This record gives sequence, C-alpha cells and structure tokens, in this order.
Amino acid sequence: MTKKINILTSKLVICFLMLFILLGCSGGREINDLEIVIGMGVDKDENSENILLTAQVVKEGEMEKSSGSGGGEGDGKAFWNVFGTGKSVFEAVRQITHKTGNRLFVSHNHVVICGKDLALEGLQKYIDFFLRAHEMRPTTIILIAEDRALDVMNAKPETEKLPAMNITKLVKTYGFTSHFYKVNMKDFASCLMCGTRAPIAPLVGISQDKDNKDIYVSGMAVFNNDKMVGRLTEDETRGLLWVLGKVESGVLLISSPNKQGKVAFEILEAKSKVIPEVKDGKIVMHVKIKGKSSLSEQTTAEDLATIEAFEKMQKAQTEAIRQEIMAAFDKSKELNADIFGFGEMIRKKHINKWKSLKDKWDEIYPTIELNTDIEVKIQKTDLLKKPVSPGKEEK
Amino acid sequence: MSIEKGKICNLQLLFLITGFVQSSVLLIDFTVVITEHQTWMVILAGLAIAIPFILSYVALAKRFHGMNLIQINDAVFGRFLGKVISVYYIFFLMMTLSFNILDVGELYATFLMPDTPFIILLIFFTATCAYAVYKGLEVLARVSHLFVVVGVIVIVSTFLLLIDQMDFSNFLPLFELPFIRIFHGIHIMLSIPFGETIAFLMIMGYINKTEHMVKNTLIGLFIGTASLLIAAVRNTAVLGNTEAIWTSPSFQSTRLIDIGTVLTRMDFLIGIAQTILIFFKCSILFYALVVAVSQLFGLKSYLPLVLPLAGIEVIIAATVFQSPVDHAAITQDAGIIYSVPLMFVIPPLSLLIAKIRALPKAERGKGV
Amino acid sequence: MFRYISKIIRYSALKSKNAIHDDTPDKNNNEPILSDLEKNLEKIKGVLRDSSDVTFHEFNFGHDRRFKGALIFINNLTDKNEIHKNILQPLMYDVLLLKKDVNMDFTKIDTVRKNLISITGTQKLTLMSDLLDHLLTGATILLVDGAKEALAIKSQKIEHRSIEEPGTEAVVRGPREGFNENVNVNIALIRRKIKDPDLCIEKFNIGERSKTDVYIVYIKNVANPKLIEEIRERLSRIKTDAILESGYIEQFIEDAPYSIFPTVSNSEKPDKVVAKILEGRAAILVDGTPFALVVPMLFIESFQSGEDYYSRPFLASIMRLIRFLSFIISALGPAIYVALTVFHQELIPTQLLISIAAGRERVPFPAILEASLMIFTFDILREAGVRLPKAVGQTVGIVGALVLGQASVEAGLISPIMVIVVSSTAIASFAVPAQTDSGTILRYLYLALAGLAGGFGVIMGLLATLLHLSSLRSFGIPYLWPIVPLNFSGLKDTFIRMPLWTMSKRPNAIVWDGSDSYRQGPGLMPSPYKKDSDGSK
Amino acid sequence: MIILIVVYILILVLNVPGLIKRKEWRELTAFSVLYVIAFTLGLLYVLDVPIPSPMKGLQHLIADVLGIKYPKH
Repeated sequence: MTKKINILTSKLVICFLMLFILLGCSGGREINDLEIVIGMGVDKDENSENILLTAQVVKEGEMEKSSGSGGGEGDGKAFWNVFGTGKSVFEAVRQITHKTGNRLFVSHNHVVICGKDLALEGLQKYIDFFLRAHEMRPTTIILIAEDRALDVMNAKPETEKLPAMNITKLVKTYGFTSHFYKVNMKDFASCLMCGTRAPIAPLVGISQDKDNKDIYVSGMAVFNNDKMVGRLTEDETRGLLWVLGKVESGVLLISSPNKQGKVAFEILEAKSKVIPEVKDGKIVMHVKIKGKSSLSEQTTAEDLATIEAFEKMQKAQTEAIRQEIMAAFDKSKELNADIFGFGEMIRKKHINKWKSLKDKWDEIYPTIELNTDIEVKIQKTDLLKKPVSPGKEEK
Repeated sequence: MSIEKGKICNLQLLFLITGFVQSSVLLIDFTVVITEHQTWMVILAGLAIAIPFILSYVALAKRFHGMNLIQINDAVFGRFLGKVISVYYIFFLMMTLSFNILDVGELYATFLMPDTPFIILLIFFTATCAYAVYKGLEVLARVSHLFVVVGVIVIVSTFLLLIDQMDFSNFLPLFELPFIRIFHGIHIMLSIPFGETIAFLMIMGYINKTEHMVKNTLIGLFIGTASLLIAAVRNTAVLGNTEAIWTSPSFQSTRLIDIGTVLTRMDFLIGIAQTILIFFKCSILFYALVVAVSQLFGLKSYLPLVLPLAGIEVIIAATVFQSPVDHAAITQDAGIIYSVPLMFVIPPLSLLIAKIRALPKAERGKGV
Repeated sequence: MFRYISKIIRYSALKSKNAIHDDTPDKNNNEPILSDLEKNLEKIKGVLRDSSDVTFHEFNFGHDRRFKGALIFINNLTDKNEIHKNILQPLMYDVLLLKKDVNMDFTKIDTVRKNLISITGTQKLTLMSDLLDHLLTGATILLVDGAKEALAIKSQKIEHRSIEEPGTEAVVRGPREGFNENVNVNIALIRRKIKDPDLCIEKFNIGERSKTDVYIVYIKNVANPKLIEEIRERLSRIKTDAILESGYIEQFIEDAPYSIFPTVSNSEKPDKVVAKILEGRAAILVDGTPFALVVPMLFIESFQSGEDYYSRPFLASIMRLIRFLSFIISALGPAIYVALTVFHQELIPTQLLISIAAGRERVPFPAILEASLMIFTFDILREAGVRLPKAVGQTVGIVGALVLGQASVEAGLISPIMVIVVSSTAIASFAVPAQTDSGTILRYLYLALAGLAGGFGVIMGLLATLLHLSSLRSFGIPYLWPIVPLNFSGLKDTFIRMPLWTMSKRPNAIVWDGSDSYRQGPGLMPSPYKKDSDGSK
Repeated sequence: MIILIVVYILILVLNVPGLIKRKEWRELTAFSVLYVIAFTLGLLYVLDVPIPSPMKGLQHLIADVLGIKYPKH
C-alpha cells in the first residue's frame, strides 16, 4: 500500500512539474528592463491643473563607469530626470513610460520631494499613491522643496552621483545637528490621520555658490491638516525635537561664564517626557527633559573645568534649550499647528476630557501652557582639561 | 475502520495546534479594522472565551476515541441528522479552506507578486497542499514543529527588528472603542483562529494516548495565541493610528523594517514565512476536509478524493469573493455568523447528548 | 495508463529473464557426484567445454598407485605453487612416507582430507552444482575415483591492490587506509578495529552468474535484530544475474527508489564504517568494490565527516554548520539569484541592484536562461574533468575556467555576478559529497521553479521537498531524524557536534530498546585532577 | 482551456486505474462525482461563466433574510 502511494506521489510530482512548465507563468521582469527610480519630485505644472512628476532614473552604465575607471568626468551624469504630467500622480507615472519605454521600478525610491506650491495647496491628494502602490516603501522620506522639486532633483552633488541618494543621506544623518528631522511617508500619514496633530516635513533647497549647486536641508515645513502654513527655523526645529525626545546630537552654543566668548557643547543624549495636565479647562503640558552633553569647544581662555563653571554652564545650557523649546512653541501657537502632538497626548491620557476638547482644539491650542523642567548634565571635557591659552598666570 | 493509518503523538498535537493558531497571524487583520489599538485585548478575550469550547472538543475526542467528527455526528445525532450536520461541517471546512487559500493568493496578488496571475498562484499553492495531504497526517504532524519554529522566529524577529520604531503610547487610551466593536472583534477572533480548531476533531481521534491531550491542547493554544499577541502588539505599536487604513497591517508593519540600508524591504521574506504558515494551516484543513468527505461516503481510503477536491477548492477560492474588500466585509459579517452553531453549539450539545445517552460504549463497536 | 505500459514492460522483462534461465546448459546441476571418476570428469568437461583456462589433472596415487584422482582448477585463479606443494606433493610422494601396511582406503574422501591434504579450508561436496560453484570461485577440486564426494580446497590467489588512501573522503586527521576490491581484506580491516566476539559477519551469495560474496557486518546486541532481519530479507529477495558493485545492491534494497535522496550510505573508509557499525548500523560489504554500504542512512549523516569526531568539537561544529550552509547554497544558489533579480528586485539593496543591473546591461538572455546555461556548462566541465586522464583533466579545468569566468563575461554572454553565483554554488556542492547528486538535481528543479514563479515557486518547492524528506524512511528509521521527528538527545550530533563525553548514548532511533545502547558511562568529562588520585598532582 | 483538460486527464489517469484494479467501486463513485463537479467548475471558470459564490448567498440569507448582522462601525 505505502509503496503504491510512493509511486503515486512521485508520479504526482512529475505531473505537477509538467503543469508548471505548461503554465509557464511569469510575472517577472528582467533587471535590464527596469528603470530604477531612486527619487521622485512632485510639482505643479506651470500652466494647468496638472502636476509635473520628476522621476530620477539611474543610468547604471554611468554609475559603473566612473567607479571602474576612476576619473573620466565627461558629461556623464549618472541619473536621468524624466518628466511626466498628469492629473494624478499615477497618471503622471504612467505618462513617463512614453519616454522610458519601460515601466518605472519604484521599489528603490528613497525620497519624495514635493514642490512648495503643491504643499501650500494641500498634499493629501498626492501622497495617496505613494502609500498605496505596492512597490513603494512606507519608509520613503518625504521632503518639501523650498521652491520647486525639479530644481533640487537637477542639482548634481559632488560626492554622491545621484541627488536623491545625497538627499537621503543628508536626511538620515539629521542627528549631527538635530536641526531638521527625518519624516517618512508613514509618519506623515500618521500625523495627517490624527486630525489634531500638524504634520511636519523637512525642507530642502539648493544653494548656488559659484558654478556649483549644492543641496541643503534645513528647517521644517509645518502643515495644518495637509496645507503648508509656515516653517520652523533650525533652532525651532530643535526645540520641537527636544520635546519629542528625538534630539540625537547637536551643537549647543552658550556664552561663557565670564561673557567674553562662547562655549560649544555637544549634546550626547536627550530624553523627554511630556505629562499633560487638564485642570478645569486649562491645559498645562509638563515637559521633562534629561540629557547629557560634553564640552567640545571654548573660545575663551578661562578655566572651565571647575565645579562652579560647570554649574553656571549647566544653567546657561538649560536656558538655551528652554529658549529653543519656547521658540518652537511660540511658533506653533502662532501658526496654530499642534506640531508636538499635544492633542494626541491628552487623548491618550485623558480620554474623557479629550472628547469635549476635541472639537474646539483649534481654539484651545493657543491657550496651552508649557512647563519645562530641563536637566542637562555636562559629562566630560573631551581631550583637554584646560584651554589652549598662553597666559595661564593671568588668572 | 479509520481512514488514516498513521498515529500521532501528544507532542505533535501541541505543535499542530500551535502552528494552526499561529498561522492566523495575517488574519488578525480582519479584526484590526474594527478594534484598532485594542486588538491585543480582543485576542486575549477571544482565547479566554474559546478555551471552554475547545476543551469541549477535546472532551468529545476523548470520549469518542478513535473516531472522527463525522463518525461522532453519526453516533450522536443518528444516521440522518448526523449526516446533515456532517454536510454542514464539510461546507464549513470547504469554505474555510478556500478562504485560506485565497488569503495566500491575495497576499501575493496585492503585495508580493502582483504581476503573476492570481489563479496560477492558487494552483501552485493548492497543489503543494494536495501533496502534503497525499503524504498523510503523520508526515504533517512530524514536521509540525518546524513550522512552529519558523513562525516563532519570524514573529519574534520582526518584533525585534521593529523595536526602535515602536511607540507604546499607541496603546493608550486603553478603553476607547464602543463595546459593540469589541464584541464584534472578539467574535471574529473566536471564529477565525480558535473556532477553526474544530477541524482538529478530524485528527484528534488518531492520537495514540489520550492522557495529556487537554494539557497539550492548552499549551498549544497559549503558544499560538502568544504569537498572535506579539504580532498584534507589533502592529499597533509600530503603525499607531494608521493601523486601520492598510489592507494588511501585519504586512505593512514588516515593510517598515529598515536596519542599515541592507535589511530593508523584508516584506518578501516575511511573506514567505507567512506562506509557509498558511500552507500548514491549509494542509490541516485540507486533510480534515478530505477525510470528512471520504468518511461521509464511507470510503476506505481518502487518496482518490484529494485531487478532485483540490480542483474544486481552487475554483471556489478564485471565485468566492470578487475582491479583498468583499472578502473582508463578508468575513466580518456572515462569514463568522454562519459558523457559530458549528463551533459553539453543536460540540457542547453532542457532548451533552453523549453524556445523557452514555454513548461511546454503545457505539464503540461500530465506530472502531 | 502509465501503469499498464509499465506493466507490459515489466512483463516482457520477466519473460526474457526466464528465457535466459531456460537456456542455461547445466540443467543437470543438481545431480550428485558419482563414484566413477571418468564419468564425473566427462560431465564437468561437458559443462566447461569452452573454458580454456580450466586445467584437468589426472593422476594416480597411493603406495601402489592404485588410487585414481583428478585435480580441477582454473589456472589464473589459483596458486599453482600451493597446489604443487600442498596437494599434489602430499598425495603423490608424501604418501609414500606412510608405512606400507597402514593400508588406508583413499577412496574415502575424508581419509584423503585428514591424512594427506596439508591446506586448511577444505570442504566436502556432494553435488555437481556445488562443485562447479567452488571451482569457479577459485577452489581446487579434488576428485577421487570411487568416492561419491569431491573435495574443494581453497587455493585462491586473487590479485588485489594494496591498501591505499581512498580517492574520496580524504582526511587531514584520521586513518588513511581505505577499502580495496578484495572483500576479505576489507573484512580484515573491520575486524582489526572491533575485536569483539559479538561482531557478526554473515555471508550471502548473490547473483545468478556473478555469485558475488556479500557480507552483512554488524554487532550483535548493538544492532537491532529487526534491522538485520530486514536486511537479510531484502538481500535474499535479490534475483539478478550479476552484482558488479555495491551500487547494484543499493538499488535493489533501498527504501525509496523514486526519491532523489539516497537512503543507503556508502563509504570507502574502514574507520567510518566501523563508527557507523558501532552506532548500531549494519554494513554491507560486497566483493569487488571498495565501497561498503551502510544502512540505515540518515540525512544528517551526509553532513557528518569522520574527521568531525577526531578533531576537537569547536571547529568541527562550525564546519558542520558550514556544510549545511553549503548544501543550501548548492541547491538554492542560482534559484535565489534568479528569483531575486527577476521577481523581487526590491529585496536587493539599492547599490547592489545598480551594480547588478550595470553588469547585466549587455547580457541578451533572460536570467533564467543565463543561469541554466552556466550551470549546464559547469556540469559538462565537471563530468569531463572526472572522466579524462589527470593531465588532460587539468587542461580542461583551465580552459573551462577561462571560458566560464572571463571570456563569456567579456563577450557579454554572462554577467559577472552570475559567474560568482554559479561558481560558489559549484564549490559548495562539493562540500557535502553524499548529497552532491541530489543537490545537483534540486538545483535544476528550484531554478525552474524560481524562473516560473519566483520566490513563491521556490518556497513551494522547498515545502514539497521537506514533506518528501520527512516521509522517507531508511530501513524503518525516519530519514530526517533527529530533526523530524524531534529528538533532543539526537540533536547533540546534528547541527553542532557536542564533545564525545556528552554523547554517552548511541543514536536512539537506530539501536533498539533491548540492546546495549550506551557507548560509555556518564561523568567522563575530563578534569585537571581528581581528589583521590595519588599520581602527579 | 487545454491546460485544464490536460490536468484533468492527468488526474483521471493517476487515480482511476488503481481504483479499478483494486475493485474499489465505492471510491470510484465518490471520485467520479467530485471529479465531475471539479471539472465542471473548472470549465465554467475557464469559459468565464460566472460561478455563484456560496458566501454571497449566505450573506444574503443571514443579513437580509434573517436580519443578523453587525452594525457598521
């Protein structure tokens, strides 16, 4: 019996193999036929309702060439910006196939840059495609161009061969200064869905110096619902990040204890905790920040490695952070955009009270008070104990 | 005369049940839309409510040792009514199996390989299931622990890989949704992974020793549920309030994995792991279905029925729902309501009748 | 339908086999040996009339030369010196040393044997068929006029290689000796390692024409008697005309003839075979081949090497994991490459994708074709390399490497990444010699599946393979043991090799309950010094 | 279409001779019934004839006729 089954099954296997071959199905695409898109830009088309989609396609041959044979600058750009127009993003994407001949392969799309005019008008209708299409990554980074996305895509960076890769790298390393923040599609959608929280996205621009265009990222665009309403400066952004606990590192500049120069600290670590308090209609947010920093640079000759100096500097540091936070807070009140997500925090902690607050959140938000409790410890002075100064005896 | 000649041991039962429950990781998505961030509660509540019912299945299997569901129905409800109920069960098994096959199809058609024709995926998958059923229950039971290990590794590793993207405040506020939604969610939970264990009544009769059955069933359920729980927690913590908008939150959360620049887009690997798990579940269901049908016809061997039933299942899976939207809507509604008597009424009732009529003794000679 | 066709084929095969039997000239095989020497000789000469290498030597012996005798032997199988010195000389001359009045009756074959033959290993024969059997295996037959029996005297002289290091299964540490073609030497090699009265060596004679000696070697009380009974049963079922190599036996006794996985293992190394015998397995030695079969075979055996046990456990464990990995690579390498580059490009890191794409820019073929072409070429090279004489083989290797590696890339036929994939696959496939065959077949299979349905196809193929493997049994032992079904004590020697002193039990799937299932007692972990020992520190 | 027929002939070839040889008429009957159903369904699918979905019917029965359903959330 079992033997019979064995024979039967082996025949079965053969039959199914035949079946596979008969079906000869294929949903695959050869790698040669791919137009690998690594970045996309969305702009408003000049003269109509249409949008202008820029897709940055990698030219593999060029990529290899320069890495293989070293120099050979030539005109060889390693990327090709293809444009397409359409009433919706998807239409524009398919429009592009008229130029490429192949369908765009967007699985490796790392960034989406939205033009400013589009952001002012509202992004909701444009980001749907970027979340829905199965090839798209929800981790795609979203940025807002200071002017037009197209210009950013065209800038040719020096080290990286591809502008989009360059931008990705820039955004991913926001931690060096914490002057902007990485926002991906999913985060953006999450903020947008929340209703009360204001989405933010980093701003990208180009700086023209001499004949070279450089891409830079600084500050954040603030949205109210899906419309861009303003922008945070670099310090304001860091103020925001302090509250959210997303500061990774950065330079904190204060004036030295004797007011003669500046001392720069490197932020080593920062944690935050926000406790909302709702008391008879009045909302107070208690922000607690704990952090560590190290003395990284000083411009004065005084000896800072003393207990007194440390105390003074810690106070100054705290003050500097508070200023950053308050700047961000004031800006958000001014824009009436809940960039911190205070509303969410209240909802999570005080669901019952939230129900009454929810509908008039716009009116309530400017009345919120912020209470900060900041404690940043200076941990080390790096390699030097005393400053590099000639006159030690002066002291 | 029992159709299956192989015997399975208790430990294998544990793994079979674990794997069975675990493989519903993708299916908690039906619940997520309704219960959002409270899904984890729903899973636990579902388990708590399901345990007495599942124990009643076990009690039934112990009482009628060596018999399967169809035989039990015949014994308890008599020839005619028993047959009617058995047909009901067979319909249920057929539908459940086709839904699970469809789930794989949808998984691939929506996320992984949208360019490959849908029906071909279904055929591939069902053919492999048929091969597993050909090999018999014993082989399936013997490899069950490998499936469980794969499942646990995948679920735990995705959890760990996503841990830095998790925001546990997403679980707050603890109680927000109206009760009816929670109730609905619990019902879905009860039906989809837990109630479907009714299929084990086709298998439990072949366990060589009945002593530790209760213990092993419970442990199996707990491990399986723990996996579901980890997945639910992962989804909520990672996706937050967007959880309800995705076609498949479980899948979407794994798409967010981004470690370095290399460990990205892990979704395909996760998809594969899910496929393996669903394959396991489908094979069990398919086995139960084939044995049930051949028992109903009173056959000596179930092997001739495997391929025709596979053919039927493929077509049902391909045509039963027009789209995932249909699938979700009907599953959340009629899909879980029609099976209520099968899962929560008939087994306890049979147990009761069997107790009153002191059945297994009278019927054993016929059953074995 | 297939079944009917195969039945017809089977039937015709059976018929032709019967026809052979009908034609055999020695119908009168079972006739007894007569007392008349002339008639006997006539009969034997009749049977062996076309064999020119048979010598019939008739002579008279005894004091008065009144006894007539005949020696029959095959020239090249026997040692002439031996015959002259120990058979003919005693019979014809040493007999004269006996006193005349002793007057023995040399028509009784026993008397001849006991008094005159000075060789050990003689056997009395009464049947003609036995006589022929012994004659053809190299014995010298002594016929005496008046005796109804014949005497088979062992005087074989079989040329054989000396014991050398085998070409396969080379080791860095461990015994270098290998089996050779002479089964007696092989048994001696085993006997030398197990000096245990329980070591059983059962002899079988298989093959209607080849009459090959086949031995089952096992240890009583360690091997499961059911296993031995099963082997005996399967061996005695073989009815074929010749056994030329142990592979013949393997194909007649294996459990799953349709499976691509071997369920009988083989080895050329006595130490390896002995280790397996000590685990409760049985070895089957076949005359004429250095390859001994060992049953039952487990899948994990393919990944174990004798050296694992001779060297310390740490590196051995890593090596074993590497072997598992190489098997996976060898079966799946090209399939994964094709699935990734054709179906799941999103899984490849961006930079890598770009360089793969750049490498493939000039390649005109689809990836699946490219891969199969490359693997196919490699297999050709491998086959050619094995068959050719060594010196030419090297040339082929160099040419092949150039063709495969460089020229085809430069000509734009193959992408450089494909060369890497295929060559690493090829190398990996040799890391697990026992599964090289199945790995090669699986490679094509998975490649086809990957080309058709990408990762989904591969995963379905893997599942089917897993189910197939776990349904296999080798002589009653689940093939995937101890992974399927799970056995924790068996896992000690699976993915990693635990130190020898932890593995005090023999694999419990193989030994049976009543047997001596312990290799050693517990507490053998070495420690620097013992409290009670009075030795040096 | 052709593929479907080939596959079903294969199924037939795989199963029927064994059943006949072992004289399992009951099995053969069950097999034939299911086989015919499967083949018909397959044929209908290939010919693009709409196949009624049992779940749609159930939904109709339970929600509209019996009136058991969950409220929309």
